[in-house]
Amino acid sequence: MRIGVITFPGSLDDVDAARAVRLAGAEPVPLWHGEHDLKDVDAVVLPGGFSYGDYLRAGAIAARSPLVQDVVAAARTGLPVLGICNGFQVLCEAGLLPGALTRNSHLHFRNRDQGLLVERADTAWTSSYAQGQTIVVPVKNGEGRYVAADADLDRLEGEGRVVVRYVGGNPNGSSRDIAGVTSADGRVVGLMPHPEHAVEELTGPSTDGLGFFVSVLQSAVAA
Amino acid sequence: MDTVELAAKSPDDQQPWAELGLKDDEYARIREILGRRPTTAELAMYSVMWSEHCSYKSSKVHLRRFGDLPKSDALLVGMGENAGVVDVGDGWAVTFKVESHNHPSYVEPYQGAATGVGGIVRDILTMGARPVAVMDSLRFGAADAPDTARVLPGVVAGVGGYGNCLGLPNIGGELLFDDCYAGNPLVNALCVGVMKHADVRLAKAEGAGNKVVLFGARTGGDGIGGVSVLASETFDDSADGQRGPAKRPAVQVGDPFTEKLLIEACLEIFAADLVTGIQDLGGAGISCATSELAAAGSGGMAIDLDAVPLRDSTLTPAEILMSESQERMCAIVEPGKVEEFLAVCARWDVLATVIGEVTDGDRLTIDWHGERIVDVPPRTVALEGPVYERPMSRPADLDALQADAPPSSSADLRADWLAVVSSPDGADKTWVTEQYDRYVRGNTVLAQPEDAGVLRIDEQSNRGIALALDGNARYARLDPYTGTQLNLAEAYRNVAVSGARPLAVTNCLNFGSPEEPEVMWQFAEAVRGLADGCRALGLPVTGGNVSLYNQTGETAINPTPVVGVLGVHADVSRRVPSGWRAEGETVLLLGGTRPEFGGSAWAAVVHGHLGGLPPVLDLAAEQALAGLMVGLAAQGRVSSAHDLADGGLAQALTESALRYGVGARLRVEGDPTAALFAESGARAVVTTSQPDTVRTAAQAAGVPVTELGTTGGDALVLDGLLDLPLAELREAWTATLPALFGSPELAVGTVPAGAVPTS
Amino acid sequence: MPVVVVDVVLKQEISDPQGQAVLGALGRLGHSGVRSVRQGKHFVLDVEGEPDEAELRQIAETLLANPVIEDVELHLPTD
Amino acid sequence: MPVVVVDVVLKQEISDPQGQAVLGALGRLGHSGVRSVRQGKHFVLDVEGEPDEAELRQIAETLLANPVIEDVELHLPTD
Ligand SMILES: Nc1ncnc2c1ncn2[C@@H]1O[C@H](COP(=O)(O)OP(=O)(O)O)[C@@H](O)[C@H]1O
Ligand SMILES: [Mg+2]
Repeated sequence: MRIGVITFPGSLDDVDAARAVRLAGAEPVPLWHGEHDLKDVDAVVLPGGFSYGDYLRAGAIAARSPLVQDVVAAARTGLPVLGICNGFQVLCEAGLLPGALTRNSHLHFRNRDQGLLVERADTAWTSSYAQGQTIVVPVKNGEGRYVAADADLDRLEGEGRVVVRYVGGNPNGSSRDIAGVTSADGRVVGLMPHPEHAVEELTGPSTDGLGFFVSVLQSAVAA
Repeated sequence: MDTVELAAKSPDDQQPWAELGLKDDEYARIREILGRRPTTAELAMYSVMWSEHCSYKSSKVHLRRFGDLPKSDALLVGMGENAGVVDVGDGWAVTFKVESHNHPSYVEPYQGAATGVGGIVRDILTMGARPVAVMDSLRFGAADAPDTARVLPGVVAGVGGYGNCLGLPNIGGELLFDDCYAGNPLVNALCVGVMKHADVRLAKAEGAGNKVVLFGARTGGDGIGGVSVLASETFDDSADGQRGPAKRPAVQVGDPFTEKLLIEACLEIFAADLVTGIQDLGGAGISCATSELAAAGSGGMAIDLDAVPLRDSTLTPAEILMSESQERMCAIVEPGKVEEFLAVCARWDVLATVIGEVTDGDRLTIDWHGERIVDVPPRTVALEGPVYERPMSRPADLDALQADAPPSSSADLRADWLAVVSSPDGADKTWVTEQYDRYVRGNTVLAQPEDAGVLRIDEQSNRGIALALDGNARYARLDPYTGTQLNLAEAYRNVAVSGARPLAVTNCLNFGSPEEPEVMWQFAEAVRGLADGCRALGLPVTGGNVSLYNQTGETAINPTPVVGVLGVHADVSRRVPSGWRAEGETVLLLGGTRPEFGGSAWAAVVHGHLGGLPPVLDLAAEQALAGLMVGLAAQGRVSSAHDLADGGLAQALTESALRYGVGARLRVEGDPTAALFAESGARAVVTTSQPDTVRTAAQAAGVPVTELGTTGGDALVLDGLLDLPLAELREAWTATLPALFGSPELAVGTVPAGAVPTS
Repeated sequence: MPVVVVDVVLKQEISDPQGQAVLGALGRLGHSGVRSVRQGKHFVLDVEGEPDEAELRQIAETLLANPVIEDVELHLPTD
Repeated sequence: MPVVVVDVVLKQEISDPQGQAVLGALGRLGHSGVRSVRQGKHFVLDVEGEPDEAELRQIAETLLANPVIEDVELHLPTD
């Protein structure tokens, strides 16, 4: 299975995402933001970082790049897409996921090992987890506070579209402790925490993050 | 416009050399070199390049001691380049260096710190390496002083904002407070880079006809005069009694996004072998890059200044030459490779422009609007600046200070323990370090709050490196010679307890005004100490940085020699962390304790006392301990190790226990105050499930071993002395910095317009 | 060259921690007369020729602001 | 309640990477009529009673901006 990892100018965790894909047993395929070429990949990861310096708004400029237009189109026909941190911000800016990510309530960048509750274990990216499972992965962001109008939040909750929620403390003031959400069809997932930084005993706080990358492999095999 | 032609014709024109910081004899020497008066542009170049910051005119005679150290097999490139390069095995090379950005960080904390990180990263990149991590060593005035609340949040946000956005994990550093830094905070940043041996690049212009390419950001008006004004001169009191920058507020603004693109473009350029020489633009901008490149090569260089892309079209040629706009580099490229070079830059959206070429003469010439405005021998600008043997004298107060021995007995061990670990210096630094990304690139094996930062550099073999930065200024104040060696010893020990073999040294020497003989003496003693210490430990000094004029009025900061040690791990999976994870392990103290309190954290925190002598230095004992630790780590004999330093055993036990919330039941022998708070060197606490093996190895290595007790429980219990529930200890240790700096109100204004500390 | 200013502020219903921090800092410094603060972004655009209001409004509303959470004010040059 | 607006922008001679990035994005999206963009901060303050210009100016220049690199524009309510 081939999983694309997009590099934007300013992407940082693309090397990490590629490593996680490899460790999960898939082939990482580098994708370049400026080309209309998805290279026939079976899934796409938008990695963390500061695309275009995050100037203007986090993810805003990257969301308007040529390749993201293709990702949006492909996602509408079922391509699994995972946005991590800056990737999540890009997906929200591109309108693939609801809501927005804004300045953390404490106004600081914060990097810590974070507990997450998996509330949806049936998306393309979380099927290898058990619903209700708690995992630990790093979180690191300055604009990670998930916000939307109350009515929209109610609707998201009602539709069960919160995929992961912060437990043991909310690192950025996110509404309702939301850490990640999914599209209605469960194929597009975005989250602020970094599962790609929790894939090896040696370098991460756990190996709990590997499940995201394993999940998409399984869902592709099943499909 | 002032041209070479005009200068020859009007020898008697008045020139503002004094305003530019030149002394009369320096100006006379420039006239002598040129055989005429300098043009305005030449005067600008000489003045910045001969400033203290660029020429090391006060420190050079002393720094030679580092060059005189015995050759080290590990050293691939020594001092004098942008950064030294060390062989770490398997064909891998590592380059690392620490540099200061002190004064700018006082004026504009966020941008000062941010551009400090940006500058040292470019130095590392210049060597041909991929930058892989940063560290930061910070000093501020009293933690509860209002100005510290102004400066610290901005500095931390700036270090984080720039490093995070570049995708460099921050793997360690220091944060210390002292009144002496009230008007002179210290911001020292370290960067480390990795490459293969064959990839090393040098800052050298060779090959007549090769092109000089300027690439990166456009040149603007920022930081003009920054070198001679901001970095080298002290701040005067202005008329209204308000302290502030005396001259033009020349502050640079960093753009980490552009730097990230510059890094990726450079690495592609190196990989395709498109440059013959490369130099970053830092202090003194184009003046520095062109003259240094030309001076290091065998020929000359001709520059067309009109070709330089500008952000501000009103800049004069002298200003263009002096501008310190960030995120720029200069490369020497063979004509046949220029096209490919420019194509790589275009792919990364990096502006690149040919601004001149290497010539076979021996002059550096610069033209502007078709006229020659600079025609100089480049070595005289870059290498043959003035050198001073400044007068030195041992500080008059030193005898009294050393005679003023600190108290040596604690009235309340438990209260003192809590006071030391909750003091701003001893307290948990998470509030700062969690503003730094420590995970990016996925190779961080250990980061804060560990003794050393440890990185994997080869994912196949698990080869890696360890780095530590230490700069205890209290010791250096009491005795700069020994104090600097103690700092070296501490950084060396920090690297070794992680299991790494120490390999090389960098340093950043932060001192007051070299024009004060007592400061000059402190400086000379520090350099002598570091050189002697390195000789004894068999380590080369690979490079460093000097920051002088850190003083407010008459009062200099305590001498602050920050020492960085690099070590190598054959297999990072064998690294030893500092925290206790398992119950039922034996806690051993390695090394001997003496009742040494001079310059100790305990004396400072509990008694507000600074006096006496620093701990005795025993480099042989340090070597024995390091050898032992490296061996124990390689064989997997210890599950944790933590070096003892500021705050002594009390501080180390607190940190090891709180890391994962595992307590211990312990007993100490002898005088309890010394046992808990003395700061004798060459010591570490280890935990092990194989105490007999460790004891035997220690005896063989000649390292004293004391059994302290066993891990377990939710308290630190010292039999017969005190009982500290971990919850209480954690509260004391973690509350301090958030209480001082955690309020969002203090974040207001810390991040200027145009900067994004985000994602 | 005509100068167009665009101000972007968070919608009322979205909490604004930056504004609150400023308010808190003001209170601490004794400026009790300020009752509320909102912090937003301020863009100054130099445009060539006659500003095209429709185009600028589109730029402001779709690029400079995120309509999910932000409101926009467009100030065209008045001459 | 009177509304006071404070705009903080980087001084002309200071580089503005944010503004540059926005300008680049506008160019890629085909809005070539915009020649330069500067991005700053925008504060909206609700004050009680008659705004005290001197006090507000001091707030703007010491708390909201660093005069070393930023300029401040204070807009008092005009009625
Ligand atoms: N304290 C020091 N110890 C060893 N080398 C030093 C020290 N200070 C400066 N150097 C060396 O002097 C040279 C010039 O330093 P510097 O001008 O700061 O370099 P750059 O401009 O590239 O940052 C470098 O090779 C640097 O490593
Ligand atoms: Mg350099």
